[in-house]
Amino acid sequence: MRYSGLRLLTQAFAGNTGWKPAWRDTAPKSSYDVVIVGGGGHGLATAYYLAREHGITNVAVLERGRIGLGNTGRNTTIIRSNYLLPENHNFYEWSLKLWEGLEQDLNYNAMVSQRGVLNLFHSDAARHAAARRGNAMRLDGIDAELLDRAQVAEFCPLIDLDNARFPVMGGLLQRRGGTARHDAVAWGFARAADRRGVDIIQECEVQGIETEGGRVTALRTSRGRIRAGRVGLAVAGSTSLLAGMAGFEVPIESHVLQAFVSEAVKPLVHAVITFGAGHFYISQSDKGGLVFGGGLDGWNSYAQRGNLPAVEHVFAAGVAMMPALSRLRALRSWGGMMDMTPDGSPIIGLTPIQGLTMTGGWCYGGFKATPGSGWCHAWTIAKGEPHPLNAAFTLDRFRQGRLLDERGAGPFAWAQ
Amino acid sequence: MSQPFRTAAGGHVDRAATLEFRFDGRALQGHPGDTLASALLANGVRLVGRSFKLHRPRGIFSAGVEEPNALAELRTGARREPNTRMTAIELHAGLEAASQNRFPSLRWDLMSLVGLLGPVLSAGFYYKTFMWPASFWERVYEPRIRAAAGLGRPATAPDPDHYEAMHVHCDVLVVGGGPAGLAAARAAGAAGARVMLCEQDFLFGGGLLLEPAQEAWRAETLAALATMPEVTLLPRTTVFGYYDANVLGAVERLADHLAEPPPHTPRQRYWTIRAGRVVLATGAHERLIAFPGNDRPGVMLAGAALAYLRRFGVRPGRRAVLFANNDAAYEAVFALQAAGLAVPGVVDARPDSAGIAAARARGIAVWAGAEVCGTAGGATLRGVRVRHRGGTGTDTLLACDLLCISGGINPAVHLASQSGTPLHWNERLAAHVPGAPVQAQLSVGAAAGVTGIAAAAADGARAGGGGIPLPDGPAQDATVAPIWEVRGRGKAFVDLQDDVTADDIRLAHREGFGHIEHAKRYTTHAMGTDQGKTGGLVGAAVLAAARGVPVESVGLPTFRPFATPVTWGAIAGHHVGRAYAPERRTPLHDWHLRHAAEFVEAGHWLRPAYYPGASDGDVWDSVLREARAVRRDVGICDVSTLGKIDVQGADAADFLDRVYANTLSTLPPGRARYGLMLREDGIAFDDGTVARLTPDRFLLSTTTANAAAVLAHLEFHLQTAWPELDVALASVTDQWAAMSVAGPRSRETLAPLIEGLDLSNDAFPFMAVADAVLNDGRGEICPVRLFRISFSGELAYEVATPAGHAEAVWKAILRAGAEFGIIPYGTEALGLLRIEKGHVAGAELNGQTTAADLGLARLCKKRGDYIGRALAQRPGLADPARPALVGLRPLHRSDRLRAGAHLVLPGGSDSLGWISSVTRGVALEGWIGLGFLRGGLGRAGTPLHAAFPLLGEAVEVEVVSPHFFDPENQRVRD
Amino acid sequence: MSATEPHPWLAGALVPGRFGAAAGEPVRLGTRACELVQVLARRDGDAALQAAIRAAGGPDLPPPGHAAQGERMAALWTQPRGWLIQAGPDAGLARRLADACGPAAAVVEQTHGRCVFTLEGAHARAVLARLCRVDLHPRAFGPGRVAVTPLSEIAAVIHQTGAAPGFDIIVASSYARAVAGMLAAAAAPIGYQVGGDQMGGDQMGGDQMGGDRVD
Amino acid sequence: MIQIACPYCGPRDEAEFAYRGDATVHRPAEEAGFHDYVYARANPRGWHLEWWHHTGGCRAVLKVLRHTATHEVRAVGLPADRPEPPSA
Ligand SMILES: Cc1cc2nc3c(=O)[nH]c(=O)nc-3n(C[C@H](O)[C@H](O)[C@H](O)COP(=O)(O)OP(=O)(O)OC[C@H]3O[C@@H](n4cnc5c(N)ncnc54)[C@H](O)[C@@H]3O)c2cc1C
Ligand SMILES: NC(=O)c1ccc[n+]([C@@H]2O[C@H](COP(=O)([O-])OP(=O)(O)OC[C@H]3O[C@@H](n4cnc5c(N)ncnc54)[C@H](O)[C@@H]3O)[C@@H](O)[C@H]2O)c1
Ligand SMILES: Cc1cc2nc3c(=O)[nH]c(=O)nc-3n(C[C@H](O)[C@H](O)[C@H](O)COP(=O)(O)O)c2cc1C
Ligand SMILES: [Zn+2]
Repeated sequence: MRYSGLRLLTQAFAGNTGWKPAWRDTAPKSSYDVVIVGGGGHGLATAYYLAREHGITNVAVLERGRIGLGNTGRNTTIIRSNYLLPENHNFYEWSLKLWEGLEQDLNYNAMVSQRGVLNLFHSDAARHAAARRGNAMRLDGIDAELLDRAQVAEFCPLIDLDNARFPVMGGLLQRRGGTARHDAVAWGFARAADRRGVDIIQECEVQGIETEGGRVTALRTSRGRIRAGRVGLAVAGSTSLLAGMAGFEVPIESHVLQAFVSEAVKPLVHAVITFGAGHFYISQSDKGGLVFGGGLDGWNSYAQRGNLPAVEHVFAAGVAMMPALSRLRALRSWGGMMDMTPDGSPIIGLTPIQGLTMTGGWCYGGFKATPGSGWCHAWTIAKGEPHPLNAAFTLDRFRQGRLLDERGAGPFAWAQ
Repeated sequence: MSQPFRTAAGGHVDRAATLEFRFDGRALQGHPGDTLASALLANGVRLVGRSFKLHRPRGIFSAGVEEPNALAELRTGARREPNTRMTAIELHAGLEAASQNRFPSLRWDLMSLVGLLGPVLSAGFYYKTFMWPASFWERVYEPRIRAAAGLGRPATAPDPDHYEAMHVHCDVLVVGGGPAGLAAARAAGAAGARVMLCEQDFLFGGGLLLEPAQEAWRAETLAALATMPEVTLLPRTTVFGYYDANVLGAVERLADHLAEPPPHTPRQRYWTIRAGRVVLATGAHERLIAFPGNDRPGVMLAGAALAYLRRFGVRPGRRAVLFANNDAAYEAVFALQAAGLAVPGVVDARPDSAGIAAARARGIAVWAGAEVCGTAGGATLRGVRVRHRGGTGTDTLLACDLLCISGGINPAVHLASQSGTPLHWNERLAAHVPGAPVQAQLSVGAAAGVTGIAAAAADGARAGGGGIPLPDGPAQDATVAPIWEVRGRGKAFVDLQDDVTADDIRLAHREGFGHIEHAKRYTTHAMGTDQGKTGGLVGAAVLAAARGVPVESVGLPTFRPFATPVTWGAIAGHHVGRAYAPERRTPLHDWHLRHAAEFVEAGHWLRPAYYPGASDGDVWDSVLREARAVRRDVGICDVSTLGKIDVQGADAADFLDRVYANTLSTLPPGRARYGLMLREDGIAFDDGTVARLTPDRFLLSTTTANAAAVLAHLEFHLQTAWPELDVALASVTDQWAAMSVAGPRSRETLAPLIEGLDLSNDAFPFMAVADAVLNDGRGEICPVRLFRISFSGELAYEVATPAGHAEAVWKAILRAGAEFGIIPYGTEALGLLRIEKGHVAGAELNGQTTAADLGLARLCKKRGDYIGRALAQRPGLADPARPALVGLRPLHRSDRLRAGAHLVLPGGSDSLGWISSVTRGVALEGWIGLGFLRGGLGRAGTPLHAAFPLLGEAVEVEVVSPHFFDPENQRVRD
Repeated sequence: MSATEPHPWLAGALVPGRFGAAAGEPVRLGTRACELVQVLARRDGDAALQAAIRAAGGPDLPPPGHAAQGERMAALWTQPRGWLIQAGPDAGLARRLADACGPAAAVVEQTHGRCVFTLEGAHARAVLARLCRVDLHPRAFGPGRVAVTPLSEIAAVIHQTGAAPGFDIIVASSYARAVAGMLAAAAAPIGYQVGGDQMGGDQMGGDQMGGDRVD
Repeated sequence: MIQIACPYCGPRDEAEFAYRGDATVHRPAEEAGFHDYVYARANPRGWHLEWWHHTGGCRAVLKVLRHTATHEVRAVGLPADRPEPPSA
């Protein structure tokens, strides 16, 4: 059923009783050409692009709970491609390009809102790093602007330029960056994949991965054994567990990251703003809630909740950046399981097991990668080798020393 | 008449005092003890707000924090606060409140026209539209949606108030000061425990405040608690979150009941409570019933109506009807009747009950087995439509201006659930109650489904250890015959705040969003400021019916902090403004201040960046002047911020060989050496000097920013990897002030001051270290430690002295150097000098570069293990094609270099590297820079561009040695 | 601190007078001039270190979480096999201990590296509760007890010196100014007195925070 | 908020500590082991043996047995201690 303004009207007059499920809730078949594990944005996007780009439609997405309730449903929705290293910004730029046409492509309004992402800096050193990044982007044809103080003030008057401790020196702005409605991304991909024949199987937990002669053959799930020609993992914070089932190790730690939303208020923050003197970022949802977050709690966790010290840091940084936030009220907090890699960049590609591919290691930033990751992962599955866009994101780059460390933080951020 | 709905007597308001306040500009009066809501009702104000999406008229629905409708903007200007719940705002004199989400006025809200689009604005409609043309989303649709959404208007100016934090430990934390909580606190207190009792309301009592007969017990209990020294009573304190290890967060409102906080009083206080045991006595929330028009002002929870009457002395209407499915709710209508309200009828979903009989006995007409299927009126209620359940018969209009509803109660299990306690379905209440706790915690009273004041108090007392006087009173029967929804024409709301109707829930289910978490996100059910406290379960029940499963199998969305919304500033506390991060100052800070230094922050430290001179036109004038003085004569720089670690022990030398990439064990006592540390992954970590004071004692210096990380790194390895080593580590960063005296005249400057040490080149050569005494000639004899080390490339000494002597030493050196023109220089000139010299610093040691990248490979030990050695040999890091350190100069000397530029072939856009640091030179003309370049110095002679597309610039540059100045390193040795 | 003026970091920071809330009994906030030496037992040096301390007029080295007062110096436990030795000003402590300990211990002068604040009065605990995460309640803490724990986020050693109660708060010198501000801000809602008994009224001096002055 | 009972200092908030990750790996003697030492870290959903450095207190590096889903701390020891995960 295609969505359109006309259909909305006719349905309204029919009491909205004619709408059909956005995707079929199917039971698993005994065998598929490709099985994707993980019904988050990445898994659903992989399935969608497998069908759309490669004509592979005998595909199942297995989700242990309900789709989109993992990190896809609990992130701060920032999309951007303002990365320093070419491997990263070229990949994320491709993802951003896919975002730009996504809604028409999916026939689903994921509310992609290119309202701009502004990263503030507060020191010469940080300005130089921002310039290095912005120039790298511009050389590769990606939009970036360096704002001075006056331009920052104009772009977002709420920012306290003269923060008594860390005055703002300027910011790096990517106007094409912004936000997207997180849940709608999962739902839109699910619906579009379903329309191309993909089976979306919920409440189906993968509990074992069977291999034969180093090749993946089947999955043991809470809903029975499912044979699979190829298997793609897209399970974010659970990547270590799934890799363990297949018998290989991934250099990933699962950490908790909290996020927050304030009570809804009239439009106040019109772009995505990040603080440079503390870990803090904020935007405002279309509903009016300020969606914000900061750094990791700093220890391994599989619980989707965090603790007060991280909460305190986030709130203090928020008031430091925008003193007017002080009287607003925080409504809700939650946590997500971050798949942290030692260099902060993802892993998309082959694994030591033949026929088994993965996309993971998203750290803080995999939501924006959703279309790009799905697209590259689908390519890798279909062709049996990575696309040039994800060729650098290998699992063995740590053994090779070909690190993609954007921030220079070194293995595992907590070690700093 | 003022306050026409106020009763003559009774309740917890002080009628003797009058408080003036304003609502939407209208002057009104209330009394101490009122909430804004009770005062508005006393004045007959019933329309108080507009709903979120459809802008429907809304009235006061509850009498507590669960309020979905009655939200106001409170105060004005920088203190304006949107979305405050009128039902929880303590009235104060001069209070200013305004309704929100309406234009131009509450009664005539143009936005209510969107209501006409009602059927189109079904749940999730926006996912299906607004996609054409693509560019219209940001430009047209989204701005309109955003402007229409959001409730109140936030302040945009900095908050004038301040906040503070408090840490506390207790044996027993009691949350909630109703009968259960008061009894628990008293019993635990009587047993001698350290008790905290937090009550979000400004009065203790909870349900007791509605029971005049229990007032004596309440007063006596409070008096007893007040005498217990280990019991802390915290009214106006909301426990907002239950975290791991029995740690809870709470916010106390110290001044929200005042127009503004008195001097020195924080507005709110954020408590971190570490509790041995937690007693959750958080009571229960009455829930709504979904029926068409259930949002019309005048529809109110039955318990709320009772609260307005009994606690606040306000008649919430003139003609009241009750619609309920349980007996407990009847108390409200009986009390209203007794207070003189007409009660034209009671509508009960059940065919029969004790309550129904009691009502009939009071002469009230009862529609048993009936339901309310609609409401009449405009912006306020004029009547309700009643019909028999299941029947097809016509409905009857009952005229009334107040409809009390009660769908039963939901125990307030928010905190219990956050603590990990599973929830179980209780058939009698048709609600979730806490199961077996996971942490040291217990729910009591209504929060555990134990209703009735006597029973709740007894339950609380048991949890506290018992042995206290208890109230007695009638048992309360809260058994419900579930009725969740009455279907009919019109909108039946399950979430009043977010305008979610029962139809929306069904639509979600129809479209495949039938899981509770999907339905929540698809419809925004229970996602408003009230988080669905009154309607959340009702929505779940509607969903269950649509799915054809029992309610309990649908579950509830996850309970999360914050139990009720929490002020942002309260959590930020004192960490605002200057105190956002603590400042570190050197002992010379005040001297720098007096000499007009401009400061720069580095790892919490404030360091002088430069000292603007009277005749300096801009920064560069100062920086070049300072640097020139060093190259030509002598300058002095405060380098106290460098990290300093004292390393002692028989194995100290061995240890340092393991943690530095270069060899230090061969360093003789009395000498210093440059040291480079790697991370275990082979990337450069930090650098500094290592001085050997005695065979088993070393002094390390670290960069300012990394001092703490280096110490932790050393401790970690010492304790976990090599515990057998005899090494003791102590940070002496603060003990020693340090100043760099640099320039060709530095020896002449220092020599006359130094006693006990011959500074001649032979006696005290480059890289020598020695202790001495500095005599300032004015009676100050200061111990000093001299290091002949240089960052500037000039003859230089680092003079360290115990920090208390810093200013005396500094001044003595300035006096002694005056004849040579000595001046202080800051970090800017320091940077200039080190770049000319080709020394790497933070911009080069950025966590991405290896020793080889930095041109320091030759330093690294060829033999033996050290941190980072193994992994630095990985092919990717050992790759000779990696960008390597080079010097850069603009071909046209007047061109400017910028850090952050990329190096490209002329006309190209492939980055071959980047510029990390730049400066204008003093030994060299024009700008110079350090950078990393693929091919490194091999590209010397190849023309390159430094591209800075952010500014549209590309500067022709030449590649040169990074050691621009004195590459033979002669000057430092002279 | 000997030789020059005490705590150059604090010049002008704590001005005598009474500040903050005017009602009720204020806490008293000040600094203590003393010598401080960090001693860390080296391999097999424990007994020799103990003997050296005792010989120098020090106490039996206290166990974790405790301080002990000797004839001429106090010892505060601060880390495994590590203590801060505290004596009056101008005692020449570091040299004496280094000589006495020899290779038994690393002896590190910290007189200039630390600043000692004093906080006294009935409400001293309430002030500390605003900054300190550990339990200082009399049932859990008391005279002679030491907690090594951050004050807000600044590393500190908190030593209860008296039952009144009174506390010594030892922090790195470079943070002294920041800590003075934190203590003042924490004490402002209660009211605090700096220096003797003279009343400074409600005006603010120096750059104490938490008074009227918005910093 | 995770509470870690430091054997020296007593129970303290997580905020006083610096987390240092997996405590089951040991710095190898052989070059070949370094990749695994740095990168192959246990990441279980369950009991996790991990380093917490008491940087805000006594500066001891502690070995802590903690559950990564419940955050319960079962044992705290010194580097030489070998706490065993509960069998359940
Ligand atoms: C608080 C927070 C804020 C963030 N902010 C941003 C941001 O602003 N911008 C940004 O770009 N990124 C952000 N991220 C990161 C981003 O959310 C994630 O990287 C991204 O959503 C990962 O998507 P995914 O599809 O891989 O994972 P998920 O959405 O987590 O999907 C993985 C799915 O796998 C399923 N699964 C796991 N194990 C099994 C199994 N055994 N069998 C079957 N199914 C299984 C899970 O149930 C889950 O649904 C944030 C993350 C968090 C937690
Ligand atoms: N007649 C009524 O409408 C009515 C209303 C409430 C209670 N009661 C009676 O009281 C009995 C229950 O007594 P009880 O003590 O269990 O409940 P209670 O409702 O009397 O008391 C609970 C108290 O906890 C407070 N509270 C809830 N969450 C809090 C939080 N997060 N932080 C701080 N405070 C919080 C509430 O403000 C309330 O005062 C009920 O069974 C009923 O008989 C009657
Ligand atoms: C971008 C974004 C906006 C959100 N806005 C709201 C909101 O307005 N109201 C609300 O109750 N929750 C909001 N949430 C939080 C969700 O209710 C939920 O807590 C979160 O998705 C995590 O799921 P969980 O709490 O069910 O584990 C928002 C979440 C995200 C990611
Ligand atoms: Zn400790």
